[in-house]
Amino acid sequence: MKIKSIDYKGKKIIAITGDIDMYSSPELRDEMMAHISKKATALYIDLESVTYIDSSGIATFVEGLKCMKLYGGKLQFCGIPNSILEIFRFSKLDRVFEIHSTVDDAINS
Amino acid sequence: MKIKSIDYKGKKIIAITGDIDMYSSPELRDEMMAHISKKATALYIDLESVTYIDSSGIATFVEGLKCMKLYGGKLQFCGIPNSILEIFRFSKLDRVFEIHSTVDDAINS
Amino acid sequence: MKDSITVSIPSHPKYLSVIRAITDRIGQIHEMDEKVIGDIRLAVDEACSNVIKHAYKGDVSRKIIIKYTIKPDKFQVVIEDNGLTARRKALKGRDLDDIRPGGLGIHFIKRVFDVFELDEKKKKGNRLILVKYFK
Amino acid sequence: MKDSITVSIPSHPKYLSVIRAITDRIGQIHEMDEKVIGDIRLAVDEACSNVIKHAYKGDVSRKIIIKYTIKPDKFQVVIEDNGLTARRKALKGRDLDDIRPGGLGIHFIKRVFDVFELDEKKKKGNRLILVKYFK
Ligand SMILES: Nc1ncnc2c1ncn2[C@@H]1O[C@H](COP(=O)(O)OP(=O)(O)O)[C@@H](O)[C@H]1O
Ligand SMILES: Nc1ncnc2c1ncn2[C@@H]1O[C@H](COP(=O)(O)OP(=O)(O)O)[C@@H](O)[C@H]1O
Repeated sequence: MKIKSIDYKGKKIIAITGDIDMYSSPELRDEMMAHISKKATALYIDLESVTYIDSSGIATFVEGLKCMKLYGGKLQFCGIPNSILEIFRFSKLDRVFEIHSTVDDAINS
Repeated sequence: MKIKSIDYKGKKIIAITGDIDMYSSPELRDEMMAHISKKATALYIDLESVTYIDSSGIATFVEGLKCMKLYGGKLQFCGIPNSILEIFRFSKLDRVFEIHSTVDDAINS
Repeated sequence: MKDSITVSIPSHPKYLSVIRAITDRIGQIHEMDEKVIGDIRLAVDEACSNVIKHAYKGDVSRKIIIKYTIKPDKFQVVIEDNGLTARRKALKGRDLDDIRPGGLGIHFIKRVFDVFELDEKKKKGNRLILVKYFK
Repeated sequence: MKDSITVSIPSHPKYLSVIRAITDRIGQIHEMDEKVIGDIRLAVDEACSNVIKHAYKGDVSRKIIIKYTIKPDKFQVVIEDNGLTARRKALKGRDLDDIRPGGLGIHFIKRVFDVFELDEKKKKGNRLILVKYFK
Protein backbone atom coordinates (compact mmCIF):
# COMPACT_ATOMS: atom_id res chain seq x y z
CA MET A 1 0.00 0.00 0.00
CA LYS A 2 1.06 3.55 -0.72
CA ILE A 3 -0.71 6.62 0.68
CA LYS A 4 -0.61 10.21 -0.48
CA SER A 5 -2.38 13.18 1.07
CA ILE A 6 -3.18 15.69 -1.64
CA ASP A 7 -4.62 19.21 -1.60
CA TYR A 8 -7.00 19.46 -4.53
CA LYS A 9 -9.21 22.50 -5.10
CA GLY A 10 -8.74 23.35 -1.43
CA LYS A 11 -9.91 19.89 -0.31
CA LYS A 12 -8.00 17.17 1.53
CA ILE A 13 -7.75 13.97 -0.45
CA ILE A 14 -6.16 10.75 0.76
CA ALA A 15 -5.24 8.70 -2.31
CA ILE A 16 -4.45 5.07 -1.62
CA THR A 17 -2.73 2.57 -3.92
CA GLY A 18 -2.39 -1.20 -3.50
CA ASP A 19 -3.57 -3.55 -0.77
CA ILE A 20 -5.16 -2.37 2.48
CA ASP A 21 -4.76 -5.19 4.99
CA MET A 22 -3.90 -5.81 8.62
CA TYR A 23 -0.28 -4.95 7.81
CA SER A 24 -0.90 -1.66 6.03
CA SER A 25 -4.06 -0.33 7.68
CA PRO A 26 -2.25 1.14 10.74
CA GLU A 27 -0.40 3.49 8.37
CA LEU A 28 -3.71 4.44 6.74
CA ARG A 29 -5.20 5.06 10.18
CA ASP A 30 -2.30 7.35 11.15
CA GLU A 31 -2.68 9.38 7.96
CA MET A 32 -6.45 9.68 8.34
CA MET A 33 -6.29 10.51 12.03
CA ALA A 34 -3.71 13.25 11.40
CA HIS A 35 -6.37 15.05 9.33
CA ILE A 36 -9.16 14.26 11.76
CA SER A 37 -7.24 15.51 14.78
CA LYS A 38 -7.01 18.86 12.93
CA LYS A 39 -10.81 18.71 12.60
CA ALA A 40 -10.82 18.54 8.82
CA THR A 41 -14.37 19.44 7.81
CA ALA A 42 -14.29 17.09 4.84
CA LEU A 43 -11.94 14.28 3.95
CA TYR A 44 -12.00 12.55 0.57
CA ILE A 45 -10.76 8.96 0.35
CA ASP A 46 -9.77 8.04 -3.20
CA LEU A 47 -9.87 4.25 -3.56
CA GLU A 48 -9.45 4.11 -7.33
CA SER A 49 -6.06 2.35 -7.19
CA VAL A 50 -6.85 0.10 -4.27
CA THR A 51 -6.49 -3.55 -5.22
CA TYR A 52 -7.65 -5.14 -1.98
CA ILE A 53 -9.29 -4.29 1.32
CA ASP A 54 -9.93 -6.50 4.33
CA SER A 55 -11.90 -6.01 7.54
CA SER A 56 -9.07 -4.07 9.19
CA GLY A 57 -9.20 -1.51 6.38
CA ILE A 58 -12.96 -1.25 6.71
CA ALA A 59 -12.68 -0.92 10.49
CA THR A 60 -10.28 1.98 9.93
CA PHE A 61 -12.81 3.81 7.78
CA VAL A 62 -15.68 3.10 10.19
CA GLU A 63 -13.56 4.55 12.97
CA GLY A 64 -12.80 7.64 10.86
CA LEU A 65 -16.47 8.10 10.09
CA LYS A 66 -17.42 7.90 13.77
CA CYS A 67 -14.69 10.35 14.80
CA MET A 68 -15.65 12.88 12.12
CA LYS A 69 -19.33 12.68 12.99
CA LEU A 70 -18.50 13.86 16.53
CA TYR A 71 -17.60 17.31 15.22
CA GLY A 72 -19.79 17.34 12.11
CA GLY A 73 -17.01 16.48 9.64
CA LYS A 74 -17.70 14.48 6.51
CA LEU A 75 -15.85 11.40 5.28
CA GLN A 76 -16.37 10.85 1.56
CA PHE A 77 -15.33 8.00 -0.71
CA CYS A 78 -14.64 8.08 -4.43
CA GLY A 79 -13.34 5.91 -7.25
CA ILE A 80 -14.34 2.71 -5.47
CA PRO A 81 -13.60 -0.34 -7.66
CA ASN A 82 -16.58 -2.68 -8.06
CA SER A 83 -15.03 -5.51 -6.07
CA ILE A 84 -14.61 -3.19 -3.10
CA LEU A 85 -18.04 -1.63 -3.50
CA GLU A 86 -19.44 -5.14 -3.28
CA ILE A 87 -17.67 -5.65 0.06
CA PHE A 88 -19.01 -2.31 1.34
CA ARG A 89 -22.52 -3.40 0.32
CA PHE A 90 -22.18 -6.79 1.99
CA SER A 91 -21.05 -5.02 5.17
CA LYS A 92 -24.00 -2.60 4.88
CA LEU A 93 -21.55 0.28 4.82
CA ASP A 94 -22.83 1.68 1.54
CA ARG A 95 -25.66 3.03 3.69
CA VAL A 96 -23.46 5.00 6.05
CA PHE A 97 -20.52 5.93 3.82
CA GLU A 98 -20.93 8.79 1.37
CA ILE A 99 -19.90 7.30 -1.95
CA HIS A 100 -19.23 9.20 -5.19
CA SER A 101 -17.83 8.01 -8.48
CA THR A 102 -15.08 10.63 -8.86
CA VAL A 103 -13.24 13.09 -6.64
CA ASP A 104 -14.92 15.97 -8.50
CA ASP A 105 -18.37 14.48 -7.96
CA ALA A 106 -17.59 14.15 -4.28
CA ILE A 107 -16.37 17.73 -3.99
CA ASN A 108 -19.37 19.11 -5.87
CA SER A 109 -21.88 17.09 -3.89
CA MET B 1 0.09 -18.15 -20.96
CA LYS B 2 -2.12 -17.44 -23.93
CA ILE B 3 -1.05 -17.97 -27.54
CA LYS B 4 -2.49 -16.54 -30.72
CA SER B 5 -1.35 -17.22 -34.28
CA ILE B 6 -2.07 -14.18 -36.41
CA ASP B 7 -1.78 -13.46 -40.12
CA TYR B 8 -0.42 -9.95 -40.46
CA LYS B 9 0.56 -8.46 -43.82
CA GLY B 10 0.83 -12.00 -45.13
CA LYS B 11 3.20 -13.04 -42.35
CA LYS B 12 2.74 -15.61 -39.59
CA ILE B 13 2.95 -14.11 -36.15
CA ILE B 14 2.76 -16.01 -32.88
CA ALA B 15 1.73 -13.56 -30.17
CA ILE B 16 2.25 -14.79 -26.63
CA THR B 17 0.82 -13.37 -23.42
CA GLY B 18 1.72 -14.22 -19.82
CA ASP B 19 4.22 -16.67 -18.36
CA ILE B 20 6.16 -19.19 -20.45
CA ASP B 21 7.29 -21.95 -18.12
CA MET B 22 7.63 -25.71 -17.93
CA TYR B 23 3.84 -25.95 -17.68
CA SER B 24 2.96 -23.77 -20.66
CA SER B 25 5.90 -24.28 -23.01
CA PRO B 26 4.60 -27.57 -24.49
CA GLU B 27 1.60 -25.65 -25.84
CA LEU B 28 3.92 -23.03 -27.30
CA ARG B 29 6.00 -25.79 -28.86
CA ASP B 30 2.91 -27.36 -30.47
CA GLU B 31 1.83 -24.04 -31.94
CA MET B 32 5.29 -23.24 -33.27
CA MET B 33 5.86 -26.72 -34.68
CA ALA B 34 2.52 -26.62 -36.50
CA HIS B 35 3.88 -23.72 -38.55
CA ILE B 36 7.32 -25.25 -38.93
CA SER B 37 5.96 -28.58 -40.15
CA LYS B 38 4.30 -26.57 -42.93
CA LYS B 39 7.74 -25.14 -43.72
CA ALA B 40 6.81 -21.55 -42.90
CA THR B 41 9.55 -19.45 -44.49
CA ALA B 42 9.39 -16.87 -41.74
CA LEU B 43 7.84 -16.99 -38.29
CA TYR B 44 7.54 -13.94 -36.07
CA ILE B 45 7.41 -14.43 -32.31
CA ASP B 46 5.86 -11.44 -30.55
CA LEU B 47 6.98 -11.41 -26.93
CA GLU B 48 5.66 -7.97 -26.02
CA SER B 49 3.11 -9.28 -23.50
CA VAL B 50 5.25 -12.04 -22.06
CA THR B 51 5.76 -11.59 -18.34
CA TYR B 52 8.13 -14.47 -17.68
CA ILE B 53 10.24 -17.02 -19.50
CA ASP B 54 12.26 -19.90 -18.08
CA SER B 55 14.76 -22.32 -19.62
CA SER B 56 12.01 -24.54 -21.03
CA GLY B 57 10.64 -21.61 -23.02
CA ILE B 58 14.10 -20.78 -24.28
CA ALA B 59 14.72 -24.42 -25.18
CA THR B 60 11.51 -24.32 -27.23
CA PHE B 61 12.75 -21.35 -29.24
CA VAL B 62 16.21 -22.87 -29.74
CA GLU B 63 14.54 -26.00 -31.06
CA GLY B 64 12.38 -23.93 -33.42
CA LEU B 65 15.43 -22.05 -34.66
CA LYS B 66 17.31 -25.30 -35.35
CA CYS B 67 14.35 -26.84 -37.17
CA MET B 68 13.78 -23.79 -39.36
CA LYS B 69 17.46 -23.54 -40.26
CA LEU B 70 17.24 -27.02 -41.79
CA TYR B 71 15.05 -25.72 -44.60
CA GLY B 72 16.25 -22.11 -44.66
CA GLY B 73 13.31 -20.67 -42.69
CA LYS B 74 13.72 -17.69 -40.41
CA LEU B 75 12.63 -17.37 -36.79
CA GLN B 76 12.31 -13.73 -35.75
CA PHE B 77 11.61 -12.14 -32.40
CA CYS B 78 10.00 -8.82 -31.64
CA GLY B 79 8.72 -6.73 -28.75
CA ILE B 80 11.06 -8.41 -26.28
CA PRO B 81 10.73 -6.86 -22.80
CA ASN B 82 14.05 -5.80 -21.27
CA SER B 83 13.96 -8.41 -18.52
CA ILE B 84 13.66 -11.16 -21.15
CA LEU B 85 16.26 -9.61 -23.44
CA GLU B 86 18.64 -9.72 -20.51
CA ILE B 87 18.02 -13.47 -20.15
CA PHE B 88 18.59 -13.98 -23.88
CA ARG B 89 21.88 -12.07 -23.58
CA PHE B 90 23.01 -14.05 -20.56
CA SER B 91 22.26 -17.25 -22.51
CA LYS B 92 24.19 -15.87 -25.52
CA LEU B 93 21.07 -16.28 -27.62
CA ASP B 94 20.97 -12.65 -28.71
CA ARG B 95 23.75 -13.73 -31.09
CA VAL B 96 21.73 -16.43 -32.80
CA PHE B 97 18.18 -15.11 -32.53
CA GLU B 98 17.06 -12.39 -34.94
CA ILE B 99 15.71 -9.69 -32.69
CA HIS B 100 13.68 -6.63 -33.75
CA SER B 101 11.90 -4.02 -31.69
CA THR B 102 8.51 -4.24 -33.40
CA VAL B 103 6.64 -6.66 -35.65
CA ASP B 104 6.85 -4.13 -38.50
CA ASP B 105 10.60 -3.74 -38.06
CA ALA B 106 10.93 -7.51 -38.19
CA ILE B 107 8.82 -7.81 -41.34
CA ASN B 108 10.68 -5.00 -43.10
CA SER B 109 14.10 -6.33 -42.14
CA MET C 1 -7.59 -36.66 -7.84
CA LYS C 2 -6.50 -34.71 -4.78
CA ASP C 3 -3.84 -32.02 -4.69
CA SER C 4 -2.65 -30.43 -1.53
CA ILE C 5 -0.39 -27.51 -0.75
CA THR C 6 0.84 -26.71 2.72
CA VAL C 7 2.38 -23.43 3.81
CA SER C 8 3.98 -22.60 7.13
CA ILE C 9 4.45 -18.90 7.69
CA PRO C 10 5.35 -16.51 10.56
CA SER C 11 2.39 -14.86 12.29
CA HIS C 12 3.48 -11.44 11.08
CA PRO C 13 0.88 -9.40 9.18
CA LYS C 14 3.45 -8.62 6.48
CA TYR C 15 3.19 -12.22 5.33
CA LEU C 16 -0.57 -12.04 4.75
CA SER C 17 0.17 -10.87 1.21
CA VAL C 18 2.03 -14.14 0.61
CA ILE C 19 -1.07 -16.06 1.69
CA ARG C 20 -3.22 -13.98 -0.63
CA ALA C 21 -0.87 -14.57 -3.55
CA ILE C 22 -0.92 -18.32 -2.95
CA THR C 23 -4.70 -18.42 -2.61
CA ASP C 24 -5.06 -16.43 -5.82
CA ARG C 25 -2.75 -18.65 -7.83
CA ILE C 26 -4.38 -21.84 -6.60
CA GLY C 27 -7.79 -20.47 -7.54
CA GLN C 28 -6.56 -19.52 -11.00
CA ILE C 29 -4.84 -22.85 -11.59
CA HIS C 30 -8.08 -24.60 -10.76
CA GLU C 31 -10.02 -22.20 -12.96
CA MET C 32 -12.31 -20.96 -10.27
CA ASP C 33 -14.50 -17.97 -10.99
CA GLU C 34 -12.69 -14.62 -10.45
CA LYS C 35 -15.33 -13.42 -7.99
CA VAL C 36 -15.06 -16.65 -5.99
CA ILE C 37 -11.27 -16.38 -5.96
CA GLY C 38 -11.57 -12.85 -4.58
CA ASP C 39 -13.96 -13.97 -1.86
CA ILE C 40 -11.75 -16.93 -0.89
CA ARG C 41 -8.64 -14.73 -0.84
CA LEU C 42 -10.38 -12.36 1.58
CA ALA C 43 -11.74 -15.20 3.73
CA VAL C 44 -8.37 -16.95 4.15
CA ASP C 45 -6.70 -13.61 4.87
CA GLU C 46 -9.32 -12.87 7.57
CA ALA C 47 -8.88 -16.29 9.14
CA CYS C 48 -5.11 -15.76 9.35
CA SER C 49 -5.54 -12.20 10.67
CA ASN C 50 -7.76 -13.63 13.40
CA VAL C 51 -5.06 -16.11 14.37
CA ILE C 52 -2.57 -13.25 14.73
CA LYS C 53 -4.99 -11.04 16.66
CA HIS C 54 -6.84 -13.53 18.84
CA ALA C 55 -4.93 -16.81 19.10
CA TYR C 56 -1.47 -15.20 19.23
CA LYS C 57 -2.58 -11.89 20.80
CA GLY C 58 -0.45 -9.96 18.34
CA ASP C 59 2.73 -12.01 18.79
CA VAL C 60 4.26 -11.83 15.29
CA SER C 61 6.90 -14.51 15.77
CA ARG C 62 4.69 -17.61 15.95
CA LYS C 63 3.71 -19.99 13.14
CA ILE C 64 0.55 -20.33 11.10
CA ILE C 65 0.09 -23.44 8.97
CA ILE C 66 -2.31 -23.30 6.06
CA LYS C 67 -3.22 -26.41 4.11
CA TYR C 68 -5.12 -26.15 0.84
CA THR C 69 -6.73 -29.29 -0.56
CA ILE C 70 -8.37 -29.30 -3.96
CA LYS C 71 -10.70 -32.12 -4.93
CA PRO C 72 -13.07 -32.25 -7.89
CA ASP C 73 -16.08 -31.47 -5.67
CA LYS C 74 -14.61 -29.24 -2.98
CA PHE C 75 -11.91 -26.83 -1.94
CA GLN C 76 -10.72 -27.11 1.64
CA VAL C 77 -8.49 -24.77 3.61
CA VAL C 78 -7.29 -25.77 7.07
CA ILE C 79 -5.63 -23.13 9.24
CA GLU C 80 -3.66 -24.21 12.28
CA ASP C 81 -1.99 -22.36 15.11
CA ASN C 82 -0.69 -23.29 18.53
CA GLY C 83 -1.91 -20.22 20.34
CA LEU C 84 -4.81 -19.71 22.75
CA THR C 85 -7.64 -22.11 22.09
CA ALA C 86 -10.74 -20.25 20.93
CA ARG C 87 -14.04 -20.59 22.72
CA ARG C 88 -16.40 -21.71 19.99
CA LYS C 89 -19.11 -19.39 21.24
CA ALA C 90 -16.87 -16.36 20.89
CA LEU C 91 -16.40 -17.08 17.19
CA LYS C 92 -19.17 -14.83 16.05
CA GLY C 93 -19.27 -11.72 13.88
CA ARG C 94 -21.19 -8.68 15.02
CA ASP C 95 -24.70 -7.78 13.89
CA LEU C 96 -24.13 -6.20 10.46
CA ASP C 97 -26.60 -3.45 11.26
CA ASP C 98 -24.67 -2.40 14.34
CA ILE C 99 -22.09 -0.32 12.47
CA ARG C 100 -18.82 -0.18 14.42
CA PRO C 101 -15.18 -1.04 13.80
CA GLY C 102 -14.41 -4.79 13.83
CA GLY C 103 -16.55 -7.90 13.81
CA LEU C 104 -16.62 -8.44 10.04
CA GLY C 105 -13.94 -11.10 9.56
CA ILE C 106 -16.10 -14.11 10.33
CA HIS C 107 -18.87 -12.77 8.11
CA PHE C 108 -16.37 -12.56 5.24
CA ILE C 109 -15.27 -16.13 5.88
CA LYS C 110 -18.76 -17.59 6.17
CA ARG C 111 -20.16 -15.90 3.10
CA VAL C 112 -17.92 -17.93 0.80
CA PHE C 113 -17.15 -21.12 2.73
CA ASP C 114 -19.92 -23.67 3.28
CA VAL C 115 -18.18 -25.21 6.27
CA PHE C 116 -16.61 -23.17 9.09
CA GLU C 117 -15.59 -25.49 11.86
CA LEU C 118 -13.06 -25.68 14.69
CA ASP C 119 -11.60 -29.17 14.94
CA GLU C 120 -12.32 -30.33 18.50
CA LYS C 121 -9.66 -33.02 18.27
CA LYS C 122 -6.95 -30.38 18.28
CA LYS C 123 -5.66 -30.09 21.85
CA LYS C 124 -3.32 -27.10 21.91
CA GLY C 125 -4.14 -24.14 19.67
CA ASN C 126 -6.72 -24.21 16.91
CA ARG C 127 -7.45 -26.00 13.67
CA LEU C 128 -10.04 -24.14 11.63
CA ILE C 129 -11.55 -26.14 8.80
CA LEU C 130 -13.06 -24.25 5.88
CA VAL C 131 -14.74 -26.05 2.99
CA LYS C 132 -16.30 -24.73 -0.16
CA TYR C 133 -18.26 -27.16 -2.30
CA PHE C 134 -18.30 -26.73 -6.05
CA LYS C 135 -21.86 -26.87 -7.24
CA MET D 1 15.96 -11.90 13.31
CA LYS D 2 15.16 -14.92 11.20
CA ASP D 3 11.95 -15.57 9.32
CA SER D 4 11.20 -18.77 7.54
CA ILE D 5 8.45 -19.91 5.24
CA THR D 6 7.97 -23.51 4.19
CA VAL D 7 5.85 -24.68 1.28
CA SER D 8 5.00 -28.23 0.32
CA ILE D 9 3.61 -28.56 -3.18
CA PRO D 10 2.81 -31.32 -5.71
CA SER D 11 5.50 -31.94 -8.35
CA HIS D 12 3.16 -30.77 -11.10
CA PRO D 13 4.45 -28.00 -13.39
CA LYS D 14 1.16 -26.14 -12.99
CA TYR D 15 2.17 -25.30 -9.43
CA LEU D 16 5.42 -23.62 -10.47
CA SER D 17 3.48 -20.37 -10.76
CA VAL D 18 2.59 -20.66 -7.06
CA ILE D 19 6.29 -20.95 -6.23
CA ARG D 20 7.04 -17.91 -8.37
CA ALA D 21 4.29 -15.88 -6.69
CA ILE D 22 5.63 -16.80 -3.24
CA THR D 23 9.21 -16.00 -4.18
CA ASP D 24 8.12 -12.66 -5.61
CA ARG D 25 6.14 -11.65 -2.56
CA ILE D 26 8.92 -12.63 -0.16
CA GLY D 27 11.39 -10.59 -2.18
CA GLN D 28 9.09 -7.59 -2.16
CA ILE D 29 8.34 -7.85 1.55
CA HIS D 30 12.07 -7.84 2.24
CA GLU D 31 12.56 -4.95 -0.15
CA MET D 32 14.99 -6.71 -2.41
CA ASP D 33 15.92 -5.09 -5.69
CA GLU D 34 13.41 -5.82 -8.49
CA LYS D 35 16.11 -7.26 -10.75
CA VAL D 36 17.35 -9.53 -7.96
CA ILE D 37 13.78 -10.67 -7.23
CA GLY D 38 13.35 -11.57 -10.91
CA ASP D 39 16.60 -13.53 -10.94
CA ILE D 40 15.70 -15.40 -7.73
CA ARG D 41 12.20 -16.16 -9.03
CA LEU D 42 13.71 -17.73 -12.15
CA ALA D 43 16.36 -19.62 -10.18
CA VAL D 44 13.90 -21.19 -7.72
CA ASP D 45 11.55 -22.07 -10.59
CA GLU D 46 14.43 -23.77 -12.44
CA ALA D 47 15.46 -25.72 -9.36
CA CYS D 48 11.89 -26.99 -8.92
CA SER D 49 11.57 -27.78 -12.63
CA ASN D 50 14.74 -29.85 -12.34
CA VAL D 51 13.25 -31.81 -9.45
CA ILE D 52 10.20 -32.63 -11.58
CA LYS D 53 12.28 -33.54 -14.67
CA HIS D 54 15.26 -35.28 -13.15
CA ALA D 55 14.56 -36.41 -9.57
CA TYR D 56 10.94 -37.42 -10.24
CA LYS D 57 11.37 -38.26 -13.95
CA GLY D 58 8.20 -36.38 -14.79
CA ASP D 59 6.01 -37.93 -12.10
CA VAL D 60 3.65 -35.05 -11.26
CA SER D 61 2.14 -36.54 -8.11
CA ARG D 62 5.12 -36.35 -5.78
CA LYS D 63 6.03 -33.61 -3.27
CA ILE D 64 8.50 -30.76 -3.41
CA ILE D 65 9.31 -28.90 -0.20
CA ILE D 66 10.71 -25.41 -0.44
CA LYS D 67 11.96 -23.57 2.62
CA TYR D 68 12.79 -19.88 2.45
CA THR D 69 14.84 -18.37 5.27
CA ILE D 70 15.48 -14.66 5.43
CA LYS D 71 18.20 -13.29 7.69
CA PRO D 72 19.67 -9.79 7.70
CA ASP D 73 22.76 -10.93 5.81
CA LYS D 74 21.45 -13.70 3.60
CA PHE D 75 18.52 -15.28 1.82
CA GLN D 76 18.44 -19.07 1.77
CA VAL D 77 16.19 -21.38 -0.22
CA VAL D 78 16.29 -25.13 0.44
CA ILE D 79 14.54 -27.42 -2.02
CA GLU D 80 13.83 -31.00 -1.03
CA ASP D 81 12.48 -34.01 -2.85
CA ASN D 82 12.45 -37.74 -2.21
CA GLY D 83 13.12 -38.81 -5.77
CA LEU D 84 16.25 -40.17 -7.42
CA THR D 85 19.40 -38.95 -5.76
CA ALA D 86 21.39 -36.76 -8.13
CA ARG D 87 24.99 -37.49 -8.96
CA ARG D 88 26.78 -34.29 -8.03
CA LYS D 89 28.92 -34.47 -11.16
CA ALA D 90 25.85 -34.52 -13.41
CA LEU D 91 24.68 -31.21 -11.96
CA LYS D 92 26.27 -29.08 -14.60
CA GLY D 93 24.87 -26.69 -17.20
CA ARG D 94 26.02 -26.92 -20.79
CA ASP D 95 28.70 -24.71 -22.34
CA LEU D 96 26.82 -21.48 -23.10
CA ASP D 97 28.49 -21.24 -26.51
CA ASP D 98 27.18 -24.64 -27.54
CA ILE D 99 23.71 -23.43 -28.54
CA ARG D 100 21.16 -26.24 -28.16
CA PRO D 101 17.92 -26.83 -26.28
CA GLY D 102 18.33 -27.43 -22.53
CA GLY D 103 21.21 -27.09 -20.12
CA LEU D 104 20.46 -23.52 -18.97
CA GLY D 105 18.68 -24.11 -15.65
CA ILE D 106 21.76 -24.49 -13.49
CA HIS D 107 23.32 -21.43 -15.11
CA PHE D 108 20.23 -19.43 -14.14
CA ILE D 109 20.45 -20.70 -10.57
CA LYS D 110 24.15 -20.07 -10.14
CA ARG D 111 24.15 -16.59 -11.58
CA VAL D 112 22.11 -15.25 -8.65
CA PHE D 113 22.84 -17.62 -5.77
CA ASP D 114 26.29 -17.56 -4.16
CA VAL D 115 25.93 -21.08 -2.78
CA PHE D 116 24.59 -24.02 -4.81
CA GLU D 117 25.08 -27.19 -2.82
CA LEU D 118 23.53 -30.63 -2.48
CA ASP D 119 23.31 -31.63 1.17
CA GLU D 120 25.22 -34.90 1.46
CA LYS D 121 23.53 -35.75 4.75
CA LYS D 122 20.25 -36.32 2.93
CA LYS D 123 19.89 -40.07 2.37
CA LYS D 124 16.88 -40.54 0.12
CA GLY D 125 16.17 -37.88 -2.49
CA ASN D 126 17.85 -34.49 -2.62
CA ARG D 127 18.21 -31.36 -0.54
CA LEU D 128 19.49 -28.48 -2.63
CA ILE D 129 20.77 -25.52 -0.61
CA LEU D 130 20.83 -22.13 -2.30
CA VAL D 131 22.15 -19.05 -0.52
CA LYS D 132 22.40 -15.47 -1.61
CA TYR D 133 24.37 -13.07 0.56
CA PHE D 134 23.32 -9.46 0.78
CA LYS D 135 26.34 -7.31 0.21
N1 LIG E 1 -8.67 -17.47 15.66
C1 LIG E 1 -9.44 -17.03 16.69
N2 LIG E 1 -9.15 -17.37 17.95
C2 LIG E 1 -9.91 -16.93 18.96
N3 LIG E 1 -10.97 -16.14 18.83
C3 LIG E 1 -11.32 -15.76 17.59
C4 LIG E 1 -10.58 -16.19 16.46
N4 LIG E 1 -11.17 -15.66 15.36
C5 LIG E 1 -12.21 -14.94 15.80
N5 LIG E 1 -12.31 -14.99 17.14
C6 LIG E 1 -13.38 -14.34 17.95
O1 LIG E 1 -14.48 -14.02 17.09
C7 LIG E 1 -14.76 -12.62 17.13
C8 LIG E 1 -15.26 -12.13 15.78
O2 LIG E 1 -14.22 -12.25 14.82
P1 LIG E 1 -14.23 -11.34 13.52
O3 LIG E 1 -15.57 -11.43 12.89
O4 LIG E 1 -13.08 -11.75 12.67
O5 LIG E 1 -14.05 -9.84 14.02
P2 LIG E 1 -12.86 -9.14 14.83
O6 LIG E 1 -11.65 -10.01 14.72
O7 LIG E 1 -12.73 -7.84 14.12
O8 LIG E 1 -13.36 -8.99 16.23
C9 LIG E 1 -13.47 -11.99 17.59
O9 LIG E 1 -13.67 -10.74 18.22
C10 LIG E 1 -12.91 -13.04 18.56
O10 LIG E 1 -13.51 -12.92 19.83
N1 LIG F 1 17.29 -32.10 -9.31
C1 LIG F 1 18.14 -32.81 -10.10
N2 LIG F 1 18.30 -34.14 -9.94
C2 LIG F 1 19.12 -34.83 -10.73
N3 LIG F 1 19.83 -34.30 -11.73
C3 LIG F 1 19.73 -32.99 -11.97
C4 LIG F 1 18.88 -32.18 -11.17
N4 LIG F 1 18.98 -30.92 -11.65
C5 LIG F 1 19.84 -30.94 -12.67
N5 LIG F 1 20.30 -32.19 -12.88
C6 LIG F 1 21.29 -32.57 -13.92
O1 LIG F 1 21.97 -31.39 -14.35
C7 LIG F 1 21.83 -31.22 -15.76
C8 LIG F 1 21.78 -29.75 -16.12
O2 LIG F 1 20.61 -29.16 -15.58
P1 LIG F 1 20.02 -27.84 -16.20
O3 LIG F 1 21.13 -26.84 -16.35
O4 LIG F 1 18.88 -27.41 -15.37
O5 LIG F 1 19.54 -28.22 -17.66
P2 LIG F 1 18.44 -29.26 -18.15
O6 LIG F 1 17.57 -29.61 -17.00
O7 LIG F 1 17.75 -28.51 -19.25
O8 LIG F 1 19.22 -30.43 -18.69
C9 LIG F 1 20.58 -31.99 -16.11
O9 LIG F 1 20.57 -32.39 -17.46
C10 LIG F 1 20.62 -33.16 -15.14
O10 LIG F 1 21.46 -34.18 -15.63
